[in-house]
Amino acid sequence: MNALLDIDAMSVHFKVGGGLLKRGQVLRAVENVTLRIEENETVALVGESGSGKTTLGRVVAGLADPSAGAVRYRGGAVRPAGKVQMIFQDPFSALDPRMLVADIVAEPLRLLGVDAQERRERARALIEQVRLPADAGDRYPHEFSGGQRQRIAIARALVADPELVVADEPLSALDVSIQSQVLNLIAELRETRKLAMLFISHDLGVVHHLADRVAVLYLGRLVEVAKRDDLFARPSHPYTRALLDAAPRIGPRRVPGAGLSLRGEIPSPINPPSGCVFHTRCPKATDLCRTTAPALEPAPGRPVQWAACHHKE
Amino acid sequence: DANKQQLVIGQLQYLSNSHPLVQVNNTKLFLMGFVQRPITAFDATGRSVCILCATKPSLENGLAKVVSLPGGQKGMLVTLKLRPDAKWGDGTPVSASDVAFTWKMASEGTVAFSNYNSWKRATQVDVVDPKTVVLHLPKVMVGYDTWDQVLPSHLEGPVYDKYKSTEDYSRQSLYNREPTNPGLWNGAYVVSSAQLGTEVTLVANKYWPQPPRIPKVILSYRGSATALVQNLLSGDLDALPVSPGGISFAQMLTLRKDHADRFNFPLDAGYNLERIAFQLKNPVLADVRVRRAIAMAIDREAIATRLFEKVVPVARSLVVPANANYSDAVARYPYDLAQARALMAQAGWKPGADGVCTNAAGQKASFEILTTAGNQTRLQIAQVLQNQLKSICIAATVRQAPIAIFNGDEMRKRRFNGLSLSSIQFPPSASPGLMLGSNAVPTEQNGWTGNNFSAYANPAMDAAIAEADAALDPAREKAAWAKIQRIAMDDLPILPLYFYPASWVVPKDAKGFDVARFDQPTNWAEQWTRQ
Amino acid sequence: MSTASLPLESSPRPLSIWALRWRALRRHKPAMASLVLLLLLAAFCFSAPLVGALLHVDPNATDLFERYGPPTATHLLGTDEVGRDVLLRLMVGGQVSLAVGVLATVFGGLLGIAVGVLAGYLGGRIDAFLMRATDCMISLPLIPLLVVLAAIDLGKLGIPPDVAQGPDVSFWRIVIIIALVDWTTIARVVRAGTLAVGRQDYVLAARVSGAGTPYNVGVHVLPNVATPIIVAGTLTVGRVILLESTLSFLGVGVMPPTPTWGNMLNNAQELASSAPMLAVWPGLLIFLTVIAFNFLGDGLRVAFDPRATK
Amino acid sequence: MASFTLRRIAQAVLVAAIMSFFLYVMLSLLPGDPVDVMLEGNPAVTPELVAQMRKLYGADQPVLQQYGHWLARLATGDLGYSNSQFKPVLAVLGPALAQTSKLMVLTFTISVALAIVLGCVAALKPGGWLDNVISFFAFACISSPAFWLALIFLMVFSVKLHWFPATATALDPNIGLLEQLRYYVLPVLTLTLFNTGQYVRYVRASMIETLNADFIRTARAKGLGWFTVVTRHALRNALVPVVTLMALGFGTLMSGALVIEAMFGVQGMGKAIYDAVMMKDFNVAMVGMLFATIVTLLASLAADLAYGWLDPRISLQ
Amino acid sequence: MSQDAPPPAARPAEATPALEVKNLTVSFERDGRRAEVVSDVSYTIARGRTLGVVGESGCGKTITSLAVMGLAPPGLRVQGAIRLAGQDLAGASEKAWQDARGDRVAMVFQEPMSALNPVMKIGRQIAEVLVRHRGARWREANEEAVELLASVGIPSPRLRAQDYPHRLSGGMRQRAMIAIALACKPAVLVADEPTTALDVTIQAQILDLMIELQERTGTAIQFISHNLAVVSQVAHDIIVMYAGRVVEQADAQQLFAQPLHPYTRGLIATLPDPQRPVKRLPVIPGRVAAVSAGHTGCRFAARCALADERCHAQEPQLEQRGERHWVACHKVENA
Ligand SMILES: Nc1ncnc2c1ncn2[C@@H]1O[C@H](COP(=O)(O)OP(=O)(O)OP(=O)(O)O)[C@@H](O)[C@H]1O
Ligand SMILES: Nc1ncnc2c1ncn2[C@@H]1O[C@H](COP(=O)(O)OP(=O)(O)OP(=O)(O)O)[C@@H](O)[C@H]1O
Ligand SMILES: [Mg+2]
Ligand SMILES: [Mg+2]
Repeated sequence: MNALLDIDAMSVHFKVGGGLLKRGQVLRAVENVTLRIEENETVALVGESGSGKTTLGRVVAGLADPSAGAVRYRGGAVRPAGKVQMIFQDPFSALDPRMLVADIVAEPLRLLGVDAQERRERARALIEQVRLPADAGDRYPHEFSGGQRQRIAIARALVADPELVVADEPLSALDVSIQSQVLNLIAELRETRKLAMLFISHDLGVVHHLADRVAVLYLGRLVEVAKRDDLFARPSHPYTRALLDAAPRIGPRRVPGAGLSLRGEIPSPINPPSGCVFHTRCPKATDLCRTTAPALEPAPGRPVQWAACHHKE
Repeated sequence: DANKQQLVIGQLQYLSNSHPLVQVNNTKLFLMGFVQRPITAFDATGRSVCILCATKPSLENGLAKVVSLPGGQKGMLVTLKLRPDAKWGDGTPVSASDVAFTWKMASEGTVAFSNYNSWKRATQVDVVDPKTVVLHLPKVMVGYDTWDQVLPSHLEGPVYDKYKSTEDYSRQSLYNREPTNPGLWNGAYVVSSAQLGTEVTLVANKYWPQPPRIPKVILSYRGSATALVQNLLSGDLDALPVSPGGISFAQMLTLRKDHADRFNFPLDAGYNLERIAFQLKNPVLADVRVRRAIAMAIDREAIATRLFEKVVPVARSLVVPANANYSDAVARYPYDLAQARALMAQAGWKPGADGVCTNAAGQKASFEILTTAGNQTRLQIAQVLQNQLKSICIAATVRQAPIAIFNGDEMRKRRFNGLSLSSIQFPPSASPGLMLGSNAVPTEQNGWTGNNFSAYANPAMDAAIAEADAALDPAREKAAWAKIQRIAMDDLPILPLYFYPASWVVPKDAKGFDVARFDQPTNWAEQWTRQ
Repeated sequence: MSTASLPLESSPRPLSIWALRWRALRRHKPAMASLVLLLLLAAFCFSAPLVGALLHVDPNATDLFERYGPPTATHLLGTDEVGRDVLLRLMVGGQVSLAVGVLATVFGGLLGIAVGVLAGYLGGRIDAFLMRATDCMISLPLIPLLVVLAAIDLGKLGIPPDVAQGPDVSFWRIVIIIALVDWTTIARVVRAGTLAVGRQDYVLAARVSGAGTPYNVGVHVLPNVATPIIVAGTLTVGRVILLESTLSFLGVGVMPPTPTWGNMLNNAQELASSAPMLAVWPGLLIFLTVIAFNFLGDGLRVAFDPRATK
Repeated sequence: MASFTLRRIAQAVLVAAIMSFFLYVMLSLLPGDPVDVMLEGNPAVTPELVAQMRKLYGADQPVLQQYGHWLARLATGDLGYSNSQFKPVLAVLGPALAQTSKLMVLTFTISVALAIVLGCVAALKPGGWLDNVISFFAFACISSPAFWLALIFLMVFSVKLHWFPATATALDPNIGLLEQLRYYVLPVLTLTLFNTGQYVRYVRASMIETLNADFIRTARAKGLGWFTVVTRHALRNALVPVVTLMALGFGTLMSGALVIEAMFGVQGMGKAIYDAVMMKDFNVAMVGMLFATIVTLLASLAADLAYGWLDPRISLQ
Repeated sequence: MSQDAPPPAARPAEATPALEVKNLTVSFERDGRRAEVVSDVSYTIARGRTLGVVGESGCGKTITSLAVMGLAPPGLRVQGAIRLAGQDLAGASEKAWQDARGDRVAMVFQEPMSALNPVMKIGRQIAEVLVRHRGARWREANEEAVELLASVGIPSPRLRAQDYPHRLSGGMRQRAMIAIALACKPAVLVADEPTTALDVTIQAQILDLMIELQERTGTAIQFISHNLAVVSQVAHDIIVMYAGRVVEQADAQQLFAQPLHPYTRGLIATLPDPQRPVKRLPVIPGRVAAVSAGHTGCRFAARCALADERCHAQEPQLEQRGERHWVACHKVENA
């Protein structure tokens, strides 16, 4: 099968702290990431705050340019207009407060040069499809609740029949009781429309529910990529394992010290640790980890589960 | 009472430096009257009298003689005898060498300074004795008996000899470096402290023969006329001169109405002529009939009576009636709209649909009235003129130009396109040629110098001026002046409006101000008293 | 269970954001009072021709026989130093003052918007350069700068003399120099707004869908920074009216006989003790206008920004 | 910190250099040339004299060349001479600066202190009657033409009540300090009102914002009283955005007090610059305006340093 | 509401609980209409116990905890009793509140960055509490602050004490916040979503820290979160709030084993769980009810699949349904 999207040894670096008369430092937000998304496949991106998830998503959506490496869409460098869309975390800032909902939803069509009549019809169809009231198009975003706004954002993302949607934590700003409504909607639309999706989240429950494959980022590096079930059942990288362990789950009261928990916090991407960037927090770290960066390779005996660790499980 | 021992006088304009001969303006002249006396000055009747001299030179007393010069021309020899008791503030007598020194500076011309009554008129100065000089004049001139200030050769001489360019000299001059050096001053007062722009304190010159009755005078400078009035009312100032250099007439009149109990308001007509200059380049105004029509459309009488509450006489001629050379055998232009309209019609101007006259060539009778920015009185008059000219279908607009543009570009370079309002200091000694002579037209060639801003040129006028300038006989002089005034009022290159009165606001207890002067009143400041 | 379509709770008629703001503004008493006051003042000023016709007075007609006249049936507020009707001149002067305030604000605002949008949206070097330039502008001494600008010889700039000396030059000169000097506030406000809006997800979403800079600036950024622009603009109008009066005081404002409240006040201050009302009226009108603009601006800020505290 | 200061000073010098050119060109666009002004009202001007003076003042050269000369002289520390006062520019502006400084320091200190107090009081209960009164006062202050206020004060306090002198300069320089202060009351009052109005707005807005911040709630959760909360926790935070604005205000006082100086007879910087512009006293105008610019730049530098001190998040490296 | 409703207690056995909140109602008036943000909430927390409070955004969790601190925003009216170790502070003077705050009852906020004064050194922010309540000198207090920093697991505490908050990472800041709160060893600690802003790995660390500290000091903790899973990890007892009301209250185990209120059940069911994958998640339809005035009936009725006329007409009261289980629902029997 032809890959829809190919991320090839891609890095994103930011210059920070520079000024007119001052040299800045380099912040390595994403470092040498290789990842492909097949058609109709949902890849989830997980990792702690600051691990580069959003940055990666922005590059895929075309909002930022990679500093090195390449992102290819169906083998080409140029993304066809409208074929990639994005859904954002905050439903409040995702909609222009001064535009009617119908215009918001139709915006991608307008940018594609679709005429007004068709725009209106397709927008209405989508508004219906995301289960908003029929008259929602004639209203302003401020009249809607967070969950409804997120539906409007989803409608906008889908109106131009995209092939790939980048969703950056689309649920985390919503109330628990609303989350599942929206989550179901996304899952349903993904199936009916044959969408591929890059789904960014820190909620492993949601990721499990939605993803076909999961990619784990740590400090801008891919540390593990695997099929969902493989990853949840048998994480290969110690970081993945720690994430799974730390994810809150309904259960008995914690007993401090039990289970694997990570020491300290994620280091600064400006001065990443030497060797394996995870070694500062890794319970398994050895001298090798401190000096040599591990490559992303299949875990022993698991050809489709790749991890970047000297001590993979 | 300490208050009686001093007088605080408010001043409006900004005093930039204290050199008597550099950048002279009204404020400077006012100060100089106290501290730097001229050789001669004009008294209340407009006659030249001795201030620093012992005897005024005249043909009768033999101190002035007409002589034949080598080229066959007539020249003059004028003997100046300085007062024996005139001394600089450091005790050095004012001497013949001071005259010689000042003359040298003026005639060498390496140092540029303004000097109204230029020593340049003399071609040679002979020092006869420490108090006597003989001045050689290259031609016969009426003003041979009026001479200006001198500088102290014992102090300024060495400085001048060392720095002979204006820039260097002005910087090095003791007047600018050490203005409180008493030796620089020879008036009734000397400068005891000088904070330019804020305050100048004057104290009695120990060596002045007649000690001033008010031992201390303070000149206090303000940036706004309103502030002057408020300061006067609050008691921070004692006295104010009325414009220029002080408050406006309107303010004085108000004060006179409201505070007659606190102040006296001595006043009389002076020699400062306020006039309209016509731009003769403008085809509309080139026609004398239009100028006459304008003269008759302007109610000068009303301006004088209403704006100045009759304090100010309408100027019928170039000089005040008190002037010996005044003549009233001149054309009068009473306020007469019918005749003014008739004149306009004669000149080919017909009212158009919009009320503005047009002529056969399709020109519109419209131009600007230019005044100096910041002069309220002038602005009021300009607005009245604008309004009154409407009735003879002239559309005038008022424009105010900042003083720098007004004097430079607008007047000297004659850029103004219609009427301009300005005043000219016209002391009895001044030649009418300064204003009306064809050689006084500012041009590119003469570096835009001269005060004939209308570019008026009339051979008859030039001849009359030459005659007046050389007429030593008072009768002949008067006749020549009469001719000048007649021609001027016929041709109307300028329209005299009124003479600024010399006026004051002084405290009730102040005496000695109430003399009409043709010269700086401060030349007689030692006679002022407070009782 | 499946996701059900939800009924909306709010009113059937959709209210645009502007309708909501207008509602919020109406609740802000000082701002509303100011708005009404300003409308009244504008009506007052622009009814000059009407009042002139009714009372048969010409605001420019001088009458030396009626100087400092007391209020009469024709001259409701009396006459000034050359016998002109004070009421009518206040009206006409107000037109000019308001026009100076509004026009200078509009021109300065356009300049500021251009600079602010460019800096905020393009960022990087252009931003750094434009903001440096703004800083430079701010560091110049305002009043002396205006004095110099007001005195500049247009002829030296190559402007033909008949244009440079036209009757309205002093008016336009003041408008333009104030606009040239007073654009920095709006530039900063717009830049900040543009930066904030430019980071909003809806702008990003449009970019993902293929929108370019002109589209985003026109469709998203400008409408969304309209609020701070309006607020800053309102405050600027007041400030400009004050500046004009200060320049008039210094003798470099709009030149009489074109009346403005500023130069009327300046004229009248000499007569403050004899005809105090001549100074009181224009001073009061300036004060009222400026304070109303200030209150209105403040009210707009509060009404337009739900976060802003009262 | 030291390197930051140096870098900022270098930046300020650069800006000042650019501004100096800008100012030079503008001043050279003023009408007439200095010679015209000098010869004002002198009917006896001769052509030679005019040519001589024009040459002397370099008025016959192109602007760029004049600017070059001016810069070259400046580089040798020569600020030039005043061509109206015939003193070194420093001797003209020095006393003016002394005058202005007194006004400035008094005004600035009083208005900052007053603004902080009033701003804090108003911010404690936004919308309360005290806030309304203070806000109205602040708006009234910034909405009055300064010379109108000055005029009213003069008429009331000097002319009617005779409480304070109508001028800022005592005739007798040897009066006591207290007496001298009386002379400053009216000008300082006028200036202060205007400034305070501005500053109160800034302080109040910033304070309200700060008092809504989460850490204020933390401070209250510690059991601190309002006074401690405001002075120890809120004030320093609230001042952060205000210092820059105040610094700009300080710069404005340098030259913007012109109107007040004219009304109260203070020969300060503003007045000196104004007079110089009007007299075409090029060097004085140039140096005066440049100096005012530099003061503003320095004030904003000081604000930045204060900023760094007030807010440790801003790193001054 | 009704004064004679059964006072639910987390640990009825103990004589004087560390915190007792009784019939707490917080309301405001706008345009002449009264609206209740928190209605008739009662609970107690005993020494050494943790009460979890869950509920969706806007249900009144924060307002409740602020009321307990005496810090309810101006404009809100607080009624009911708030007893700290028996002393009722509800109507007490501001002075009394100030003396209690930071000393006997302390609070940890959600955003550790904004909750710390950005311009004050960490050490001083801690010491300040000691100076205020223990009358300590600054010097001693600073020393003690260093010890407190060490006790919340901040490495090199002496150096950190001299740092400003921005130099600390999110987790460290929250630890510092906890150090401030615990400086005077308060009897009650109110933690309002203390881990919501943190990563899961850091969240685990902070939860562990809180549990450890509680075991050491015996502080009663009111732990607020919108995340049921997090609450389940720390709380002994849990109350579930909906639109300003307590709808269910139970011992933690009990609640998850046997949720009674349809809302609680919904909440638990909607959480995707890797252990129990489903194709479509169950949902609670509709959206969270806004606090509104003049409300009749059960606030959840509009979203409840079981609601009938009675639910819309009459507001259910908390009733005991198990040993330590209370619920406010007319339909419990049917559930
Ligand atoms: N425009 C930018 N300039 C400089 N640094 C940036 C920029 N955008 C992101 N970063 C930095 O890059 C790193 C990765 O950021 P990113 O937002 O991609 O992380 P994330 O995984 O999405 O985190 P979160 O879960 O908090 O959203 C962070 O350290 C962030 O500070
Ligand atoms: N000052 C106030 N005046 C009026 N209503 C208020 C005020 N503060 C909060 N509210 C309202 O009270 C309700 C409860 O707010 P609260 O902050 O306690 O919710 P929460 O449960 O903490 O929500 P979150 O999970 O979002 O923090 C909300 O509907 C809110 O709008
Ligand atoms: Mg992110
Ligand atoms: Mg909350």
